[in-house]
Amino acid sequence: MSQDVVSQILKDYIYKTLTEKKRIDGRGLLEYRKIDIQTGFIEVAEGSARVKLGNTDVLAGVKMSIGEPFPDTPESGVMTTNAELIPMASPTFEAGPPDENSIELSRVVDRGLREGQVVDLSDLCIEPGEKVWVMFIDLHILDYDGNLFDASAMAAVAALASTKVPASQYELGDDYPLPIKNWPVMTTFAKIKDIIVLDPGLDEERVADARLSVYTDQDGHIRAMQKGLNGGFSYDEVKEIVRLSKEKGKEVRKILMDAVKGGE
Amino acid sequence: MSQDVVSQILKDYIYKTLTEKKRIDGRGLLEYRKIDIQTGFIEVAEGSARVKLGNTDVLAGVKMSIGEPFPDTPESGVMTTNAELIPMASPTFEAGPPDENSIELSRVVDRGLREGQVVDLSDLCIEPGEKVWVMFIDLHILDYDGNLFDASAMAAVAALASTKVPASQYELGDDYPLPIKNWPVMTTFAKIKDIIVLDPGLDEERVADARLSVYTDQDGHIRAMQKGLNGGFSYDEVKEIVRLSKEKGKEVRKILMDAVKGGE
Amino acid sequence: MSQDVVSQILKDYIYKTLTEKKRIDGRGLLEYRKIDIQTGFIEVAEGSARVKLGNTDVLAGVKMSIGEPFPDTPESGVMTTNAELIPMASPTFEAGPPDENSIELSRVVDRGLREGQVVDLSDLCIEPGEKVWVMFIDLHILDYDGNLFDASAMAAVAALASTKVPASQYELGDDYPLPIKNWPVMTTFAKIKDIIVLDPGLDEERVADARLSVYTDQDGHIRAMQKGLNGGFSYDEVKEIVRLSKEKGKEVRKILMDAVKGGE
Amino acid sequence: MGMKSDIKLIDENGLRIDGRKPDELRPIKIEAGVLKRADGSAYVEWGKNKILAAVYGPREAHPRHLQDSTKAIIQCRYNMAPFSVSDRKRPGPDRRSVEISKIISEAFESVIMTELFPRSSIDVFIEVLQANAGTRCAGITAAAVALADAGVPMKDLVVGVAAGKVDDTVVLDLGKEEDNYGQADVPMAIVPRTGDIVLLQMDGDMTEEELFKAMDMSMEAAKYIYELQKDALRRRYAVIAQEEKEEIESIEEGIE
Amino acid sequence: MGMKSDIKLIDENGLRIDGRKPDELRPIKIEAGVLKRADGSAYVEWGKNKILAAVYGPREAHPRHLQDSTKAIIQCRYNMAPFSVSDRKRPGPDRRSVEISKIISEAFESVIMTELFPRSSIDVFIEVLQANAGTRCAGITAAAVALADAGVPMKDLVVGVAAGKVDDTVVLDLGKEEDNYGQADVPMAIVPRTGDIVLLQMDGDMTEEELFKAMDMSMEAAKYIYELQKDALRRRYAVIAQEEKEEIESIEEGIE
Amino acid sequence: MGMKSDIKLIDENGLRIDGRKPDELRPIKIEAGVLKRADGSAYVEWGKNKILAAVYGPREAHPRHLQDSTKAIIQCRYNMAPFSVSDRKRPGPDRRSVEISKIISEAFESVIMTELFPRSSIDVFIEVLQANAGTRCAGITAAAVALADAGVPMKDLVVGVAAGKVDDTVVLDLGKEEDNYGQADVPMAIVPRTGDIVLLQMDGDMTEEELFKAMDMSMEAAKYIYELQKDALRRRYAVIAQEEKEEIESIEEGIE
Repeated sequence: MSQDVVSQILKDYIYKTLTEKKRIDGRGLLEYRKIDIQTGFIEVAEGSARVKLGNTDVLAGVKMSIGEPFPDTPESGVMTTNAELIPMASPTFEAGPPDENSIELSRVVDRGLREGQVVDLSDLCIEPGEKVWVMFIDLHILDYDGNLFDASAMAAVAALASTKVPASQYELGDDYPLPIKNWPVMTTFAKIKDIIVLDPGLDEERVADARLSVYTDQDGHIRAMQKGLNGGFSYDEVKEIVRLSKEKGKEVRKILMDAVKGGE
Repeated sequence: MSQDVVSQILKDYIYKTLTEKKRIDGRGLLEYRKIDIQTGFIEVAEGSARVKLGNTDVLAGVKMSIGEPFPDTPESGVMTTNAELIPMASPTFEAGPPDENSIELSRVVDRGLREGQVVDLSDLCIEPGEKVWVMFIDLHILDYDGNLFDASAMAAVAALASTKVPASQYELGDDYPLPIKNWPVMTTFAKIKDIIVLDPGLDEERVADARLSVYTDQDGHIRAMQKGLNGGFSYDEVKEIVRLSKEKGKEVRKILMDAVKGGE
Repeated sequence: MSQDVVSQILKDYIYKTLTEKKRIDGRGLLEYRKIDIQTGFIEVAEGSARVKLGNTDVLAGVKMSIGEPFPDTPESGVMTTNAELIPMASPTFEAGPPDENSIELSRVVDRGLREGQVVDLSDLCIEPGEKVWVMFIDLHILDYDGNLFDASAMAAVAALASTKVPASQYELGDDYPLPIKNWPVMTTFAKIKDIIVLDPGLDEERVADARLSVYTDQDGHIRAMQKGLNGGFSYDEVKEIVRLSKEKGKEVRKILMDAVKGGE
Repeated sequence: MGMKSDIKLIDENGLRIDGRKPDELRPIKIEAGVLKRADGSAYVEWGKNKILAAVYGPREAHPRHLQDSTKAIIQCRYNMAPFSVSDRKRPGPDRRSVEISKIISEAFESVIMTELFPRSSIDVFIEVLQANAGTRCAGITAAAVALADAGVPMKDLVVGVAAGKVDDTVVLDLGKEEDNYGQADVPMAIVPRTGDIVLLQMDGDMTEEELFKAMDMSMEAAKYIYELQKDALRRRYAVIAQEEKEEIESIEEGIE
Repeated sequence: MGMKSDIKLIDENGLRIDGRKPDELRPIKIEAGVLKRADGSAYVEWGKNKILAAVYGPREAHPRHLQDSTKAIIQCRYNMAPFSVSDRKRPGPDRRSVEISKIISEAFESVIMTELFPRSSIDVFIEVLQANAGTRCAGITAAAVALADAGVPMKDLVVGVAAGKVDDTVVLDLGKEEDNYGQADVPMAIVPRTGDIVLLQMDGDMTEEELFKAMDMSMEAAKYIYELQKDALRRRYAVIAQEEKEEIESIEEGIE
Repeated sequence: MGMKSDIKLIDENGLRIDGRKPDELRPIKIEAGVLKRADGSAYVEWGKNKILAAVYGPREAHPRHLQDSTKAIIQCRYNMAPFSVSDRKRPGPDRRSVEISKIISEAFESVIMTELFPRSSIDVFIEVLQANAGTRCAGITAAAVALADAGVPMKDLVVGVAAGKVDDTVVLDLGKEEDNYGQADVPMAIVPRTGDIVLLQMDGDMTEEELFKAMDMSMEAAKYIYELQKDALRRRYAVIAQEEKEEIESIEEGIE
């Protein structure tokens, strides 16, 4: 049987289950899988967090060093987000330079962190125009079982929220916790035929027509969005997802904040 | 029918027409296609020109900024020529780093600009050994219908001749036109069996045995040459082409100069 | 006949010969091929040596210039070893960036030079933290007939031992010979079934089960080792090879030192 | 979004820095069939943006492992010319271009009848010759016309358009200063007949109400841009028809 | 080896900087079956090293020109996460990783029954999440368990372990300071049942006697690590058996 | 061409900086059959230039999409060793090498009987071990001998040689200072029997008369270089014949 036929059968099966308001792993349509967040996993990094979203497993590490600011933002630190879809995580990931999927993932997560103002980059300025903190957020995808976007976004924020600025290493006083200004959360929805589900698992992602990720902040504002996959949404569907993202974002934000506090 | 047979039939057809002193598009053997030169097409560039040679379409842009000179030429500005054979222009062009064809094109055009001394690079020096103008000439090939060499050379010179040095942006006084010292022109001839034609079109280029490009300056001196394709020329053919290149170069130079003045 | 069958027949033939204490090219089991060392082949380099080990042909060149030290070793010069398996040398070598074979070769040779302390890198310091000699050792493999490791190691040491530090070019006094502190030698053994041979030729390398290279210094100390190929050694085999490497290293060292003196 | 600045982006009359009203587009010109070699092409001027789009295919997808035995694949390449922006851009794809190429490819998937061309590739090239905010939307708009010009079977055209927020005001089609110093941007790609949204991104800071207002503006503007697209194609078909007519006449003359 | 330093690596009692005796390993924890997607996996903590290994295959080798018609090829990729070391490491393979990947691939060749799987590839991924000296040996140890967890037929496991020389003393399993300021390091991979040495490297300065003493220590330590590997696999099989039992029971319940 | 300088390149006697007359070549030595592994090879010393050329093939062209079903393709790779020039050159092809490789490949196309070997590749490797002006011409000259040594069927050899202009004088075979401070350089590749010009480049500033005078000089010099090439091949065949004779004798001895 061709791959294509298999995928059509899988889609029919998943959809049929959804029409009964259930999902193939037993969840409700708008229910997240189990979220497990562990901070401080990598002692040699300034901050780190490992997030398991069901079996999806993402490790985020934050490294800080001192460098020069960009000429056009002399009073801002430098923050870079990078994601590696290492071949360990899935038979479909290949070694090599970042492909379009890992570039999209890192750019969307980065956009949420930046627009959602987790960190005020001016807090990372040491001497305007001369010396600033340069911060790398590296997302290492260990196991891919669907919805890398939300797991990665959680891991990035949790890693940042557990970061200690290594001031003493550069004789700039004692180390101190990186100031966190906001807790943006990404929530991702998939559309399978005419049904919308939250936090798609791997098989759901495979058969989904379209995907929409929405980053909301702690004030319920929208900070970033990204549509994915080959299909479209109606305007009403977009509206519904935006509304749900605020509510679901609140749930995740609580889990995130508790995990970071628990990790301290 | 194999590609090869088609190409042999095409060659026979083109050659037969040539023996009647005509070309498949109706031109004379030593006649250029219609030359259309438009300067200033890209307002955000310091200089630009779009050249259509028949349906061959090349856009040249000049960007200037300030940088350091090379250590061994402390009193010279830096000029770099780059050509991109973007896949938009032909089904045979592929995305990716420059291949041997685009490298040859940019190097031959560059050689003509440099040896033909369009610009005196010492005019681009601001502070010897410290600060000079760094100039990029980018050739963007939009539509490929044969003879990229001549079209690109024209576009490069026209773009340079329409360039305003952005002095005010660096607080170095008012912007001023880039001083042009010479107007070198490249003329390209193809040999199909024993017949020499000027400005080969795409089909002619495909079946040609050899190609010779000659850069002449306004004094009729030879400044650069490049033989291409898999065949050879007799010494007498080379001599004939060199003589023709001076005459044909003069015609093109006039069109170029008129176009640049018209664009002012 | 498949490549595999051919290779099995070759292996059987080579092994049968070995059981008679002979090799297919007539050598004894622990005998090197003819070693020919010519220094000073490349006048434009600061040092150079061409080594022929039978038909294996390696050209090493040393280039020196002035640069900055690494921040963590401010009083040490910088030494880099690079090997190019150019496609000229073998039908199995391909053009392109260094593959795992050339990377392994250059790293193993480098390890021997570094750990074997041919050069005391602090001798290459000009001004601590500011200016040091930066030295490139480039190994250009011209003809591959087996045992690149030993040929390359010899070529690197001979090239260094014939190097003149180009002090005058930087107005740092007269040129002077690079001080050589030690003469480490790599000896490589291959295991074919249960028989160990020294200096494997190309066909022996092709059928060998395992390979062990040992770098010894002039005091008979072990300075670097590298096991290669898909099989293993017993502990006793390793011990035997280590013992032999000291004895054989002494022989090669004498040839090396004589060649360098002869080249002066 | 959002370098901070003292620039006032909305004046006392509610007009924008280039004089536009909040729901006003920049001037848009569309021309179809502008290149010889490509199977289809279009040129779009949108404010100071200058964009060329070209289409090749359906043609055999290569390398072969990319082929899909059930449908054509769509490969879009969004590229900026080195001279298209203030500081020269190094040639070749950067991370931004890779992301934009991916989402534009996805935007066209549900519109093109890919199932008609198994094992094929439909290649869409978008070249930004001059960039001035909104290039991805202008590029989509151009690419849709180029696809139609190439005769690629589609359920409908696709329109790209953005809205956003500057000085706490929701506005349509951000210009360069608005993009640099504004508060939010929401690029969309819309299938006009069905209203389906096939590309949607957003960055900045918006309430739900602001977001929906911005999307409303874009949905409305899409109708107008759709007409411009169709008009360009109509002019193109007229030219082709005229050329064919002349060709037939010249053949007939030859016969007589 | 061997930045010079005044750090004393062996104290007056013959103990090492972290309190270990010369022939003492750092604490080692091994867990099998830790990832969902991979065919087999293992996690090793070895001192402060944190290493994941995953195995895919045997699966069709691609690109096809890599296929061997007589046996499976083994492709190992040793990789360090960017945050695994003090100064962030740029993603992607550096020359060190390429060499380590090559020799680890070779180390497993003679143990895996590759002849059973012509045209296949067995892919071994070793990810160093946190590095603290000895990552290649910890990686080999983890990879062997992951291969067994994947059900890849092997003649035996493989154990990675190193010994070396610090302050003129031969010691087992160098820690980070010992690695930085020591005199020699000898990483090995050992097939426990036969005692075969399938990976062997050395750098530094050792006499023959010191080298053999170091190798003796590693051969001895390999026996202990081998037990840890087997223990991890036993625990893993117990979990699988339990899961299967529960699954059968739930099916039986369904039938009743 | 042409850094400015006060160096006088032609003295009062009309002699050049290295004592040569205007139409005098640097000393040239050619040796055929210098490498074991390659199918054919040659070594050329030309002044201080030291060049190796090797040929592999005709062999199956790969990757396969490069194959031409009607003839062999010729792939030339001109490469400079890192230590071949004053400042170390980074390994790998730069833009100059790519261009030279292309035009040398084209130069050999019309001479090699490619139609005899469909789907094949004839690979020509030119390694510049030491560079001192004129490497592409010396490389072509070496490559032609290597092709003949490999037994590749050719209509004729090809000779590379350059002429140019220094201190307003037309001279043959520019040396390093002449190349750096001269006014023009005209490298050519000539098929001696027919006089066909299969490679021709020029840069600098020359009148038509000067250019033709330079070309005359090169055409003349090519005849001499052609003899050196043939002589090298003659010596090579003598060696091979001797080796074969000895081999036959040793076999005959074995029979007796």
